[in-house]
Amino acid sequence: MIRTDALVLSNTAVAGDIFLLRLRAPEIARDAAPGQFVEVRCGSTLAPLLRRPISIHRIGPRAAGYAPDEIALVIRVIGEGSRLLSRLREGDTLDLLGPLGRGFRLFPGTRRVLLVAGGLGLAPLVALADEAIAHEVNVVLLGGAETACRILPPQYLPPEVEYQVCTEDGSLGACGMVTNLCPPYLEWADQVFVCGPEAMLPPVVDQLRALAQGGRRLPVQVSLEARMACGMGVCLSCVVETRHGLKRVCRDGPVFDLTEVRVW
Amino acid sequence: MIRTDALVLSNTAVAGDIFLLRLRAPEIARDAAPGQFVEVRCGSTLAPLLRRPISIHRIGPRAAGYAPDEIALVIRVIGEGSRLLSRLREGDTLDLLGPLGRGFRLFPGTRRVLLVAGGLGLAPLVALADEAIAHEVNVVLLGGAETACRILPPQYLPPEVEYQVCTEDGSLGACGMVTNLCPPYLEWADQVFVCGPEAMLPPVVDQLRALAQGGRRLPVQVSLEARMACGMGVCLSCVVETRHGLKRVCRDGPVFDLTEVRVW
Amino acid sequence: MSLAVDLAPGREPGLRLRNPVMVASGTFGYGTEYAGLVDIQRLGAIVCKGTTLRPRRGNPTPRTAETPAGLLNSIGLQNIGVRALVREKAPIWAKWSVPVLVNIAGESTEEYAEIARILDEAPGVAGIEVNVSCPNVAAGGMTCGVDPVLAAEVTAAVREATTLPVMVKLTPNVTDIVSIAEAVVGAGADALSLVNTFVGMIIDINTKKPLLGAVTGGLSGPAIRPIALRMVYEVAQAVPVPVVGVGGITDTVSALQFLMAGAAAIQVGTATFVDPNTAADIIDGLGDWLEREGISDIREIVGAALPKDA
Amino acid sequence: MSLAVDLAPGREPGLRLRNPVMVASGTFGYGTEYAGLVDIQRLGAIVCKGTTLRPRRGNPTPRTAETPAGLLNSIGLQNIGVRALVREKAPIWAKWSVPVLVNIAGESTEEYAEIARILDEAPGVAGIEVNVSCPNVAAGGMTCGVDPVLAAEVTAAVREATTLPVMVKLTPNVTDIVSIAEAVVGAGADALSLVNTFVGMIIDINTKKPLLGAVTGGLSGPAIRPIALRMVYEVAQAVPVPVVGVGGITDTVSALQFLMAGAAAIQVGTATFVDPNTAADIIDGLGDWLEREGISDIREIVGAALPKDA
Ligand SMILES: Cc1cc2nc3c(=O)[nH]c(=O)nc-3n(C[C@H](O)[C@H](O)[C@H](O)COP(=O)(O)OP(=O)(O)OC[C@H]3O[C@@H](n4cnc5c(N)ncnc54)[C@H](O)[C@@H]3O)c2cc1C
Ligand SMILES: Cc1cc2nc3c(=O)[nH]c(=O)nc-3n(C[C@H](O)[C@H](O)[C@H](O)COP(=O)(O)OP(=O)(O)OC[C@H]3O[C@@H](n4cnc5c(N)ncnc54)[C@H](O)[C@@H]3O)c2cc1C
Ligand SMILES: Cc1cc2nc3c(=O)[nH]c(=O)nc-3n(C[C@H](O)[C@H](O)[C@H](O)COP(=O)(O)O)c2cc1C
Ligand SMILES: Cc1cc2nc3c(=O)[nH]c(=O)nc-3n(C[C@H](O)[C@H](O)[C@H](O)COP(=O)(O)O)c2cc1C
Ligand code: FES
Ligand code: FES
Repeated sequence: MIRTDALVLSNTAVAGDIFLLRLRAPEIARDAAPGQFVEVRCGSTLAPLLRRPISIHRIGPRAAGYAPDEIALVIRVIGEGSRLLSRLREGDTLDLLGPLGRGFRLFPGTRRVLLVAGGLGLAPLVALADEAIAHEVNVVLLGGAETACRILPPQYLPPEVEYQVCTEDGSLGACGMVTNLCPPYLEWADQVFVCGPEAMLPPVVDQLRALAQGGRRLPVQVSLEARMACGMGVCLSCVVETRHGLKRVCRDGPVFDLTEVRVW
Repeated sequence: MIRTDALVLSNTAVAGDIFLLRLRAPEIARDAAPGQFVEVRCGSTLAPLLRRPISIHRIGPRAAGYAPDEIALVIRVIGEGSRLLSRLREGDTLDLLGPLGRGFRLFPGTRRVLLVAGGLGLAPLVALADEAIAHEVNVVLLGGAETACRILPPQYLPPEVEYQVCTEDGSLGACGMVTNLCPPYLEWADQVFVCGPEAMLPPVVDQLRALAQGGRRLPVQVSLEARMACGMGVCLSCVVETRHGLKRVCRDGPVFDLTEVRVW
Repeated sequence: MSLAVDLAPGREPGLRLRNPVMVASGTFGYGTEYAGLVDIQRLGAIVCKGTTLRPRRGNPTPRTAETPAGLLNSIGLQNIGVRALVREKAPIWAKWSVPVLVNIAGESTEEYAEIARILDEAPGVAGIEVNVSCPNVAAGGMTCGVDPVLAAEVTAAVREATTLPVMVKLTPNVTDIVSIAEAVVGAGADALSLVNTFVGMIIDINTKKPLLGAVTGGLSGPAIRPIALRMVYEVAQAVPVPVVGVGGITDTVSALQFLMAGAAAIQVGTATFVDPNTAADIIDGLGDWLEREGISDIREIVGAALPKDA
Repeated sequence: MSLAVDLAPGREPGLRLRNPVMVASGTFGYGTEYAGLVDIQRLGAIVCKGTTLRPRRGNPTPRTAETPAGLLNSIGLQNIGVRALVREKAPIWAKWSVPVLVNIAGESTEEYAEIARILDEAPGVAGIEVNVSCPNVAAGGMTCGVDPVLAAEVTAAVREATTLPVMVKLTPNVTDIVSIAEAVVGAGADALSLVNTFVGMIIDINTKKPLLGAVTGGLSGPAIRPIALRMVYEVAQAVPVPVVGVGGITDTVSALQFLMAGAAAIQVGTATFVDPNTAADIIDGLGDWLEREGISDIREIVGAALPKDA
């Protein structure tokens, strides 16, 4: 893990208020694993003060035309920090700290993965899809958001991914929560990865409980969000209750086995 | 006086850490007079917080290839605010409040003006030179700075101006303080305008005193600097002692008759 | 939809504002300076510059310095004195529809009372804001705002000297702002405003000296917002009179935070220097927000974030 | 050129730092977390996380929120307890060349003394920083740091219980920090550090509730710098022991301001989160600055901005 000034290679508005940043960051590209994140300095001044945690979205996937020293981030404009990031231009530099945290663990025997994304939870799952595809694992990615302009268009995903989308307002794909799309794929998958708002977990847990009653216990990993200050495991801002006591999302996570953080 | 979002037309590094910003700001170009300033918002975040007072350097001088709705500013990088301004790019907008303050008063009968600039005190004097030239007044501009890279190159001045420079380290022009260059021109000029650090005033006052003993009382106007918060005459941050009590540099100035602020 | 509030409901005829957005003392002059740029008649109220019995020259320069997201000032109450104010400024205000409060500072309890008496007869003055908290004046100012007994004494004397609505402005430079608030309300304040500035300083490392001519100054601006908000939250739970929130308010979101913390109204100070239209923008923003939320009266959200049992 | 300072000159063997740049409690964990990123052995000293007698779970989440140029935290002293610290952390520190101070917080005077006694026997502990000022713990914490008598009592008890250098960390949430400082020094503190965080809050206007799980939190970061600097300036003039300046230090310029205000050393807190190398950069920056100024010993500039007659 290092601090580095990454070079902005491009910044593309990909949908509504969502931006795709391609960066040259050789050390981070070399060391990063899907599910890890970087802490990004959003400007050079003292406000906004703190770095923002941002998931690593792509780790130099050759198939998508990336160089091996590149990474990508996707940013949704929420407040001041993300607004500044959305205005970066080619040739700017971006102060990164990373890669941070523990990423997703794709098991050696896995052949079929289900990725379930709520909103920008999609960001780190695409890096995982890249890795899965490189290992010839089949990938289904379910993506949900409030409305169409918050959905990442399919051309930004590896073509091998089966991409199903839904929106809460029905403006794109099925109407409703992304977790509604899960049931058939839960039967199919060897491993499940979930990333998105907390509210996604209860329905997923319910579905898994039903499956478990049928004797099927699927390994599910979930990436959590939390308010962070240091991102380094120091400040104890980002703790979450787990089966083994309080854990730090930034260092012990953000990816946890679902069994660690929820019971069913 | 208005608040407006000016369009950055160009930003040129003209010397060392000095930048020339050309802006489209129609209302300000229409209303401004030489010696007035604008209050500039240096970024969109809460740090740096306050606007920075910046002199209006050019007011759409046609002869210099400006459109009538353009103004120019020159910025020297000192701290955070000026650093942000120096990074503006074509197409950016800049939040301005102005024109503010009372500018230079060129008397109708004046035929020969002497402009004495210390450092970036040169900025507003060039707007005055433009006006003087438009009125067929002869202009001598004496410019001094610590060192060569802080001197505005002559191509950024109207060609009609007789431009003499000096540096404290002798790296360009004569070696020494700009006020050393004054004496011959004090004999020649009808009106004198001074802008620069406080330290310039005592030698100027001494020279004027000598002249006055010879019976010659030259009208001298001086533009003062002061720490400002509001720039609008409200906060009473920028007061200066004058013959008529405390005056606000931002509203009652920045240009004062030298007799108002100094005795000789 | 109603944005109106009354800051002196216990006193006839009250201190009715058409909206809860005021501009803070020392940051809006006498109201006339910004008139060309801002539609001042739209404001909830204007609080004029701190005013003393006799004219004051104020402190040596430099008087201001910027800090991270903050402003230090040590103006030191330069002002024309209350008699010139009554003569030259109040007649202008008398023609305005926006209420103007006069912020007053004395060097003794008697001085506070005398200023209040002089203002009592002035048309154009809608109320008095008693600055018991100015950190810049050695005599009076600081000492009285940090002591519940002295603060109450000054409040009682002003209360006695005038029939105008009396709002007392508290200093945040204290261990327990609630005890001061309670004392001042006990002594007859119709409303409280808080906070004034925090005593701070900055050193110029080149000269190796304090940068401000007066050594220390008062810190204002967004930097102090979280502390000011906490104090409003505490005081609003403790006193039965309207509380006016001041400190680092820059936009509708921060204004709403103070209202939800229990402020009946807010004041915009330093932010006006950054954008003269801040107060007007907040008035618009509050209206829009109420509409989006389907709330018909701004008073419904005052104190919304306070503990429910309070 | 010498950057060395001694924070306990009155006590053998002192508390010698090779440079005056420390990292603040709660912002550098147990020193091990940043080891991969920062050359921690270069630091003047490390102050570890606030430590209590028994392990603590801390406060509910959310525990932090950003404010303009500031950070609110309400971690609530989550920590492993002093016994685990002595068992698991101190042995690591014993191998380090950088001194480590343990920041302690008790719920009663006896608890403070007991923690100090336990630390007294631990190799690897260079000194104790007594947190009489944590605003997050209802019992102990706040109440004792704002009262000179209680603060002195705690100091005396800790002083009694250990032979280690004792530094007392003051809260800024008081009317008169000098009186607390004097009381604590009178009770035997070898040094003072100031300031801890300012009590503040933030309200989430969407939920209409305080954003932090604990309602209020402590404000740190550049926002508080001018207030912290003023307090250091006041205290350094009043007490004969070394003062350590803390609060919003982000770079060499701000570090120099605290040294010139009379701080013998400084601590970097929140800025480490923004740039983990801040403290190391300041060490380099101070060296460069001394060289440029032709000053051979950092102690020459300590207090340079204080009034000359003080
Ligand atoms: C592990 C992790 C990965 C993330 N990955 C991405 C990503 O790939 N793309 C992306 O756009 N965003 C991502 N986020 C969220 C991102 O950090 C915040 O949305 C972003 O910081 C918003 O900041 P802002 O300054 O625009 O908003 P503001 O509301 O101004 O932020 C104010 C403060 O709140 C914090 N904050 C705001 N929203 C969140 C949130 N949802 N979770 C945690 N803290 C928050 C900010 O970090 C900041 O400290 C991630 C968050 C975490 C914890
Ligand atoms: C009437 C007037 C006209 C000016 N014209 C120009 C100009 O044309 N070009 C230009 O580059 N600069 C000009 N300045 C100075 C300019 O405002 C400051 O140099 C600039 O604000 C430095 O800001 P900073 O953020 O880079 O530095 P910082 O040191 O970070 O500034 C911190 C604070 O100090 C104030 N400050 C710093 N230096 C000065 C100064 N010399 N005078 C007053 N306040 C200061 C800033 O305004 C700010 O509030 C002018 C100043 C005044 C008063
Ligand atoms: C330049 C300046 C002058 C001030 N003068 C006064 C004053 O005369 N009387 C007073 O009570 N408060 C005065 N204040 C304090 C403000 O009214 C307000 O309480 C404080 O600035 C906090 O609000 P803010 O953060 O919105 O600026 C002054 C503040 C500034 C910045
Ligand atoms: C996340 C966090 C945790 C802290 N924990 C402690 C603590 O346990 N004990 C303590 O005395 N101070 C604690 N502090 C206060 C800091 O040590 C320091 O006094 C304060 O943050 C001001 O310095 P800064 O502005 O450089 O951060 C903590 C600060 C932060 C931001
Ligand atoms: S963000 Fe600091 S410990 Fe996780
Ligand atoms: S800067 Fe406010 S009165 Fe001049």
